[in-house]
Amino acid sequence: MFPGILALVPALPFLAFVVIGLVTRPWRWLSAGVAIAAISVAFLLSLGALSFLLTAGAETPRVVELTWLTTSTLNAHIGLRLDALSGIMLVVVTTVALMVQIYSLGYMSEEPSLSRYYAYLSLFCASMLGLVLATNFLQLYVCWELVGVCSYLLIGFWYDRHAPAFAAKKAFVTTRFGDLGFLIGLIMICTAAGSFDFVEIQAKVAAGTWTAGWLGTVAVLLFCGAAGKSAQVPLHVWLPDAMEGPTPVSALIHAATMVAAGVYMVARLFFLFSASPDAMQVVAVIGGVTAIFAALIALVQDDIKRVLAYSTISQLGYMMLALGVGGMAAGMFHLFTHAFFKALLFLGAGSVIHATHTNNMWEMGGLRKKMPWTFWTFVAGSLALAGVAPFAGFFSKDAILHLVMGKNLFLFALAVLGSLCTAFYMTRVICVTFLGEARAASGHAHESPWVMRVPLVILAVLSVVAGFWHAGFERLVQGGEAEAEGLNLGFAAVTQMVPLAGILAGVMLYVLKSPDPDALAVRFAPLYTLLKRRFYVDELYDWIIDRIVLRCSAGLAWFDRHVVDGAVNGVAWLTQQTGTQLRYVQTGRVQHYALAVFGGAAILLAIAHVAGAF
Amino acid sequence: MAAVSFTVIGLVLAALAGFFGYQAATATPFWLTDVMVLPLAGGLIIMALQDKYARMTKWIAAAFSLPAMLMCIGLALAFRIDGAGGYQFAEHASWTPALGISYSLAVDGIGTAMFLLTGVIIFAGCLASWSVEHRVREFYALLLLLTSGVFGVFAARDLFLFFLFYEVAVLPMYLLIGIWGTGPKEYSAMKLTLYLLLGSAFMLVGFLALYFASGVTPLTFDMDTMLKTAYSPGFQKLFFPFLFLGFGILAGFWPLHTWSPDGHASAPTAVSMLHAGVLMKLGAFGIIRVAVELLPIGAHAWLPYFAVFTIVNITYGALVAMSQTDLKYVIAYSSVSHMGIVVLGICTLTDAGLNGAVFQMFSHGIMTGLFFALVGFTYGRTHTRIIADFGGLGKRMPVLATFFTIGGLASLGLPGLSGFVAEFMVFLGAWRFNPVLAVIAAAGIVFTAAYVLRVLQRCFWGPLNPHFADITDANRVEILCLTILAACLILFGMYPRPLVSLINSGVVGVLARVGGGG
Amino acid sequence: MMDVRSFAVIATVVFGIGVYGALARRHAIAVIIAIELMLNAAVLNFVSFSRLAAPGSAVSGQVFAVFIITVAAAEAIVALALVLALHRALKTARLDRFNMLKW
Amino acid sequence: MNGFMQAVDWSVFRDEGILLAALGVMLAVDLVRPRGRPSPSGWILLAGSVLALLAGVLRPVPDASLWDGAYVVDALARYFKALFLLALALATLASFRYMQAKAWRGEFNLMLGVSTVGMMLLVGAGDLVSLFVSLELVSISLYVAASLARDEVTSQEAGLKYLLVGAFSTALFIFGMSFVYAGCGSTSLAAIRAAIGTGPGHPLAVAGVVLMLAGLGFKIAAVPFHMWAPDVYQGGPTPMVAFASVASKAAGFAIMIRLLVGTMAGLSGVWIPLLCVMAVATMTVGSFAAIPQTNIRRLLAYSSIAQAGYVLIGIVAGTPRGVSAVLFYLLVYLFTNLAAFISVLIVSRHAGNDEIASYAGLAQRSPLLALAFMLALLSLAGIPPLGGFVGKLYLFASAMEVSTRLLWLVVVGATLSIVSLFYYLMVIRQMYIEAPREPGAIPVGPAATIALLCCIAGMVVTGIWPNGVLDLTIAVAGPLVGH
Repeated sequence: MFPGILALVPALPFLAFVVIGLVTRPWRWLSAGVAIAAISVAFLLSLGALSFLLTAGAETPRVVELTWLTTSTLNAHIGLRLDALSGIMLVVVTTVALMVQIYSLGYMSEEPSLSRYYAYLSLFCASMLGLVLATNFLQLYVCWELVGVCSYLLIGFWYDRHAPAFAAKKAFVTTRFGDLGFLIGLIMICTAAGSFDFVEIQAKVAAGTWTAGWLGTVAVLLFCGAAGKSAQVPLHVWLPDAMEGPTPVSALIHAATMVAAGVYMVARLFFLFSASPDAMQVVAVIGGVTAIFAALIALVQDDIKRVLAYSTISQLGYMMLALGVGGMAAGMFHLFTHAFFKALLFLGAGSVIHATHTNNMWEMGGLRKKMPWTFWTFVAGSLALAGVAPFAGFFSKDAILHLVMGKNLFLFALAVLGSLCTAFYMTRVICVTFLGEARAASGHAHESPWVMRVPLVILAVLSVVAGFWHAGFERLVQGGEAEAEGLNLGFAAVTQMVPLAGILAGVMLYVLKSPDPDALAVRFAPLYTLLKRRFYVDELYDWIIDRIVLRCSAGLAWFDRHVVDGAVNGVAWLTQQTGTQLRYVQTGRVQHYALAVFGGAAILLAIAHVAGAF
Repeated sequence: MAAVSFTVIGLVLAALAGFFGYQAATATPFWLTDVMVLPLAGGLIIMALQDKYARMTKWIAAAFSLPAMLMCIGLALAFRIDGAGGYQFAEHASWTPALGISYSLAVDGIGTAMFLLTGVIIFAGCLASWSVEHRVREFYALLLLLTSGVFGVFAARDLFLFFLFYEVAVLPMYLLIGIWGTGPKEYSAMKLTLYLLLGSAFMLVGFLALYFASGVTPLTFDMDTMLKTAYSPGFQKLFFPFLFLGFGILAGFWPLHTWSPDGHASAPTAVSMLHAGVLMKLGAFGIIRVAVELLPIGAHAWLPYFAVFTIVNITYGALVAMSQTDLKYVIAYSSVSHMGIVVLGICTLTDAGLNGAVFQMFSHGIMTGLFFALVGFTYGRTHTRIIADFGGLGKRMPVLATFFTIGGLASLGLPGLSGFVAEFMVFLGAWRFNPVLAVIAAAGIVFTAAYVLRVLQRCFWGPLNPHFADITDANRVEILCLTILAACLILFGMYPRPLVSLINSGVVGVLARVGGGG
Repeated sequence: MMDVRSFAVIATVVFGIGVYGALARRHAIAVIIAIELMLNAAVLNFVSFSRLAAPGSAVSGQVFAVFIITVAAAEAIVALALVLALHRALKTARLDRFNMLKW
Repeated sequence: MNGFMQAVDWSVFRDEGILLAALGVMLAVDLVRPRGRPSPSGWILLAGSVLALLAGVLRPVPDASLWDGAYVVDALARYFKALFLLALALATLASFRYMQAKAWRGEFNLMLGVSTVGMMLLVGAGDLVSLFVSLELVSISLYVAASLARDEVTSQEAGLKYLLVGAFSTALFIFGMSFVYAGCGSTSLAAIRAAIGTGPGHPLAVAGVVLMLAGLGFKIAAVPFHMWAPDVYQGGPTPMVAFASVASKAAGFAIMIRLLVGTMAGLSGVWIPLLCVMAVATMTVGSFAAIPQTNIRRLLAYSSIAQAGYVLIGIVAGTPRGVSAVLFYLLVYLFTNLAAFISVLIVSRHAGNDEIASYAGLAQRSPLLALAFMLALLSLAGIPPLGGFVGKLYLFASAMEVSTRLLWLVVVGATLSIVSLFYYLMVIRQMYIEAPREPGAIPVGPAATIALLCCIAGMVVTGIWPNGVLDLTIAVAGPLVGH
């Protein structure tokens, strides 16, 4: 039965997309129903697949394929590959997608284009699930781009406003820039291997067909794509702006699933990355830098979704870091837990935004009383994110820190610092948003409807308990023979101090106001501005685009019109001028004509004479 | 006059009926001639129509182009891919033996794909011209005449015939742009015509050289005979540029491309569609069919150098498109960029590259047809093509915006739409050929993404420009036109296998002749 | 042989004078006369070269000369008629005035 | 020379005789015609030319040679005679309405007829003497025809210019002939060919040939002997221009073939390079100088200059294929240029001037006229599927066949044909793109319609189904060359 039946998992949402687009578009609730029904079935199938894996074992991937295109030398397939990684991802994606789609019933209830919304969401799910199930590089890339375009469409869902329109474009172009590396890497390896297939290429890598240096180049190029998709420094700039999309979309795409595709890709191609220590080093460093870099920026953001966005970047950095130091299972486990609690946090934030109609935390405050469900689930998510035991994040992050400490102390330091920041900024969010006195926008806030609360609760529960599957997860991913690394209690006790310190600092600053955060901002003004302006990366890119790309473009446009086309018009002008001048040779005086005849004859004679004819 | 026109119409119809009847009676279908004759017959009937029946013109045009499209689809389905493919549906008749000219038609996989493209574009083009009101009869008659020429080029197996159809396909453009165009139409029409015919003049010189150097007696323009001829290396190296550049002009080869932005921008909708969608492909088709296939040594000697120019095409076209202010210019430059991918694919002389090039010919034809149709429809409502004047049109024209998005995404090579398949194969081929070029070419697609999305954002997204508060969305005819085109993009993007197999059956033949790398 | 060559030289000189006159004189009649001079140079040549010709062909040069004279007369008549007609219309016979058709 | 008094088989002059008889009838009828009655001279001329044409085509005069070869009838002569008669018939047919109101139509038709007779004799000339005399018969009658429009001074100016330049060139021509006579010792073409043989030839003869090129260049309006052409085309009566532009040019090429290819092939080392130079100069000047023209007749004059340059390519090739290409092209050119001039004839008469701007919106005012003119222009530009394309292709092919050294000539020709396309398109633009300046249809008239349809048919048939004409020209050209 497996994995053939899994074709339904991506196919059902895709069908939902088609049906909504062509049939149910005018009836928005029907469209929502179609989408949710499709993803529910996909969810159940995914659960089935996972349990199948748990019982039947996941050592060898199960693959079915179909020819997609074929020429004399090319042979590309689309197919389904069921193994531990894809099985887990299926569950993560379908779970979060289902939660988000249910949640959206409430959150988007006043949206007239609900059909379009659910159509896009369904298309996204289809592409994401296709990505997860990919059997080969080409399919991976195809779905990779498709999720990108869904992200583009959903960020720009409210396309009649400037900011989402701009953010959507930025997201697409930035990730596309990374994808360029992906594409080149993919062409390199597939041309060399003569195949797109993971299994075949893995065999060739294992057989030592290529040198580590060459593989490293390929891996780094492929990682460019992953870095773009997973918003790693320096391609992270699009993710905060992507928050212009509807919040459930942020939860699904920009927190739990699509942005994790980069991590998934590195994990999927771990056979390739791990063959090149240099590439692994690159992944680890980029991951570590991203983790601390984004966490620092998150410290000072005012927009609740942007805090979460930077937090997502930072957590994705942790995942990359884990992969980079060889902890594939740890990275994937963090992906797994992060998906739940980050989706939860976004949905919680959405609930808040839904109630207050603002994104700015400083206009909220005191929402704890008015929105208790939201508050408590949000706190659960925050604790999970901060890595406080025994929430899910604790297990996954602890595993990462443990691994990194064994490999690279500098990166470990970064990771610990990042962890501290994480706890601090989440505390800050909770204090400013939910505690204290109510500010402007909190006035008539009220708890969200049950369709929104139920997903919050479910995700909160998952955020609490998901960590306990730690050992089972590792066994599944590493394969049966690999020994699962147990929890090192001593180490955990020490690292547990870090988030607690962060929370404490947050409470001191934002509840007790000692020291006063505003005063600190003034005191460390340069640093504060640097963080506030997000290290000026966006400005740098704007400058590059404005000054270099657009000027180049304008210059070339000028060149094309005036030099290339100018040459063409010049030839035309010259032709006309020649004609005009030539015309005046014809003076109208008959003796000039006779002179021409005589002259012509004389020239002919001269030529013949010079040529020696007589 | 009424009697005359009815007589002419009757004669054309009778001839047509007789022709088809003859085929039915003798069970010898002339598929290619049939497809080619249909638009021509439609054009003749339209020309013979009296003024007072002018409103029937569109229906007649549709009535003749729809069967042409369906026959093209039938042709593609009936084409036997199994085995080496080769040339099929061959027709041969002696024509002017004194000059070695024969009426010789046949298509291989590449030609069939181009027939399919032409069939789709002409029908969509007829629908897209539904709003033409000025001198309707002449418009459709010329359009259909041109289409017959295009079909002829894609099927010709005789260089004389090839050239004849080529000119028939190019020349009506002058009037089509000059009469029904916009902006500096006379200038653009003149530039386009002279530039393209200059190309054809060089082609002609090359054709004559091929003719005499083949060394067979009696001399012949027959391409199959020339295929069997081994031209001397010196000869091939001398004449390959003539043919390549002659065709290259039509294919928008940098720096000989500047007719294209002006021409496409000035042309009426259907003409832009046909021109960018199909006629530019004639150039690329000619490069494959004549230049590369007949002069393989010349191709190997010259193409590495020409490949560098195609890289300029791709990146430069995209960059220039980025700072255009007129929507049609953006699309015209994007055509320049995309045709660069086609020619690059050909230059690689690899299996993947050539397949990609032909696939891109098809894909870009459909895509650019879609684009020009959209621009035409939008222009018909807004009466401006300046990007800065638009804004938020998606609010009032969601259907057009959706199709524009599909076209745009296909243009930037989004997987799932046909553009990706083509570009991907070309890049694969280019990598085998020269990795540096492949990387630069691939970088071009980032720019493409940038300008396509910029246009989408500026025109259809953002707050609605109040100036356009009460414009209407696409009507049924327009939706039909757009749907046909978009369906092709999606269909062959999602499942390219049938088309790729079709094309590959032709590419195998080309590579067997050229001896390119695998 | 010597005399033939000198006749040829004389003919060429006459021809040259005719060319000069045809190109340099402004009056139409003078130009017509100059052209007659050129034709006569050819006549002179034909007559003198007939001595060089093959025995059977000697007469053809002389016949040619007669024909040239005849044709030249016809040409001159037409030319004079045209000059007259133009003179009536434009009140001049200067060739450089006859330039309504140009460019 | 003893043949002069021999019994002469006058039947070899049958076709010329028919035309001459028609001219005689015309004169007689005009003499006895009561005042005020319209002159039937056009009809008579038409009848004469058509009769002669039919006789020549249906019952060709067999090969013959009179007076020691001073007059011959061979395939080449028959081909050109038919061509001249066809041109005369079409030009006469088309100009009925144009001529209706002209007082001088009797003399005019006579002159055209006489000139045609001259051309018919010219292509049969096998001796320098007969060649010269018939050539002058052609020329002088055309001088007169050019100046006959007594109501227009420009016509007389054109006639005088034509005459003076023509006489000047003739002087060079016969001066050259005298040297050839000196060098070869005979005026008979056969004897001259024998004298030249294959060797380098007598220096006097060589110089004579070069001078003769000037005379020939004048006849075909090759640069730099072309300068009379624009003025005469603009000033002369349109029917004369129409006729002369095709027939007189064809006559020039006929004697070129006869003299250069047929007689002086041994000196081809001398005249081929010179003709190459002339061909390039002619194509170039013709193509470029036409661009700024605003007068349609002047434009067509330059266009026909350029066309002469293309035809020269075939002569330069000097092969059977080259000659047959010339013959083919001249026939195509006949249909093409006549179609153009017939359109000009009708439009000019209606508009009262020859400005290109008067053609604005012609497509709406007279679709047939516009179509014929457009096809003619496209055929001139060498666009398939019209005869002009096949002709040009054939000319280029003949040059490339000779050697790749002529490749450059073909490239120049092909490129310049794009330049000429530019101004042809400018005219097409007026007719098809511009809106009409004044309303109302332009009537064509039945006779001119027939002539136009003949021309269109000629262009299209030679473009699509050139087999018959090609075979004919190959058969005609074959025996001329190579022995």
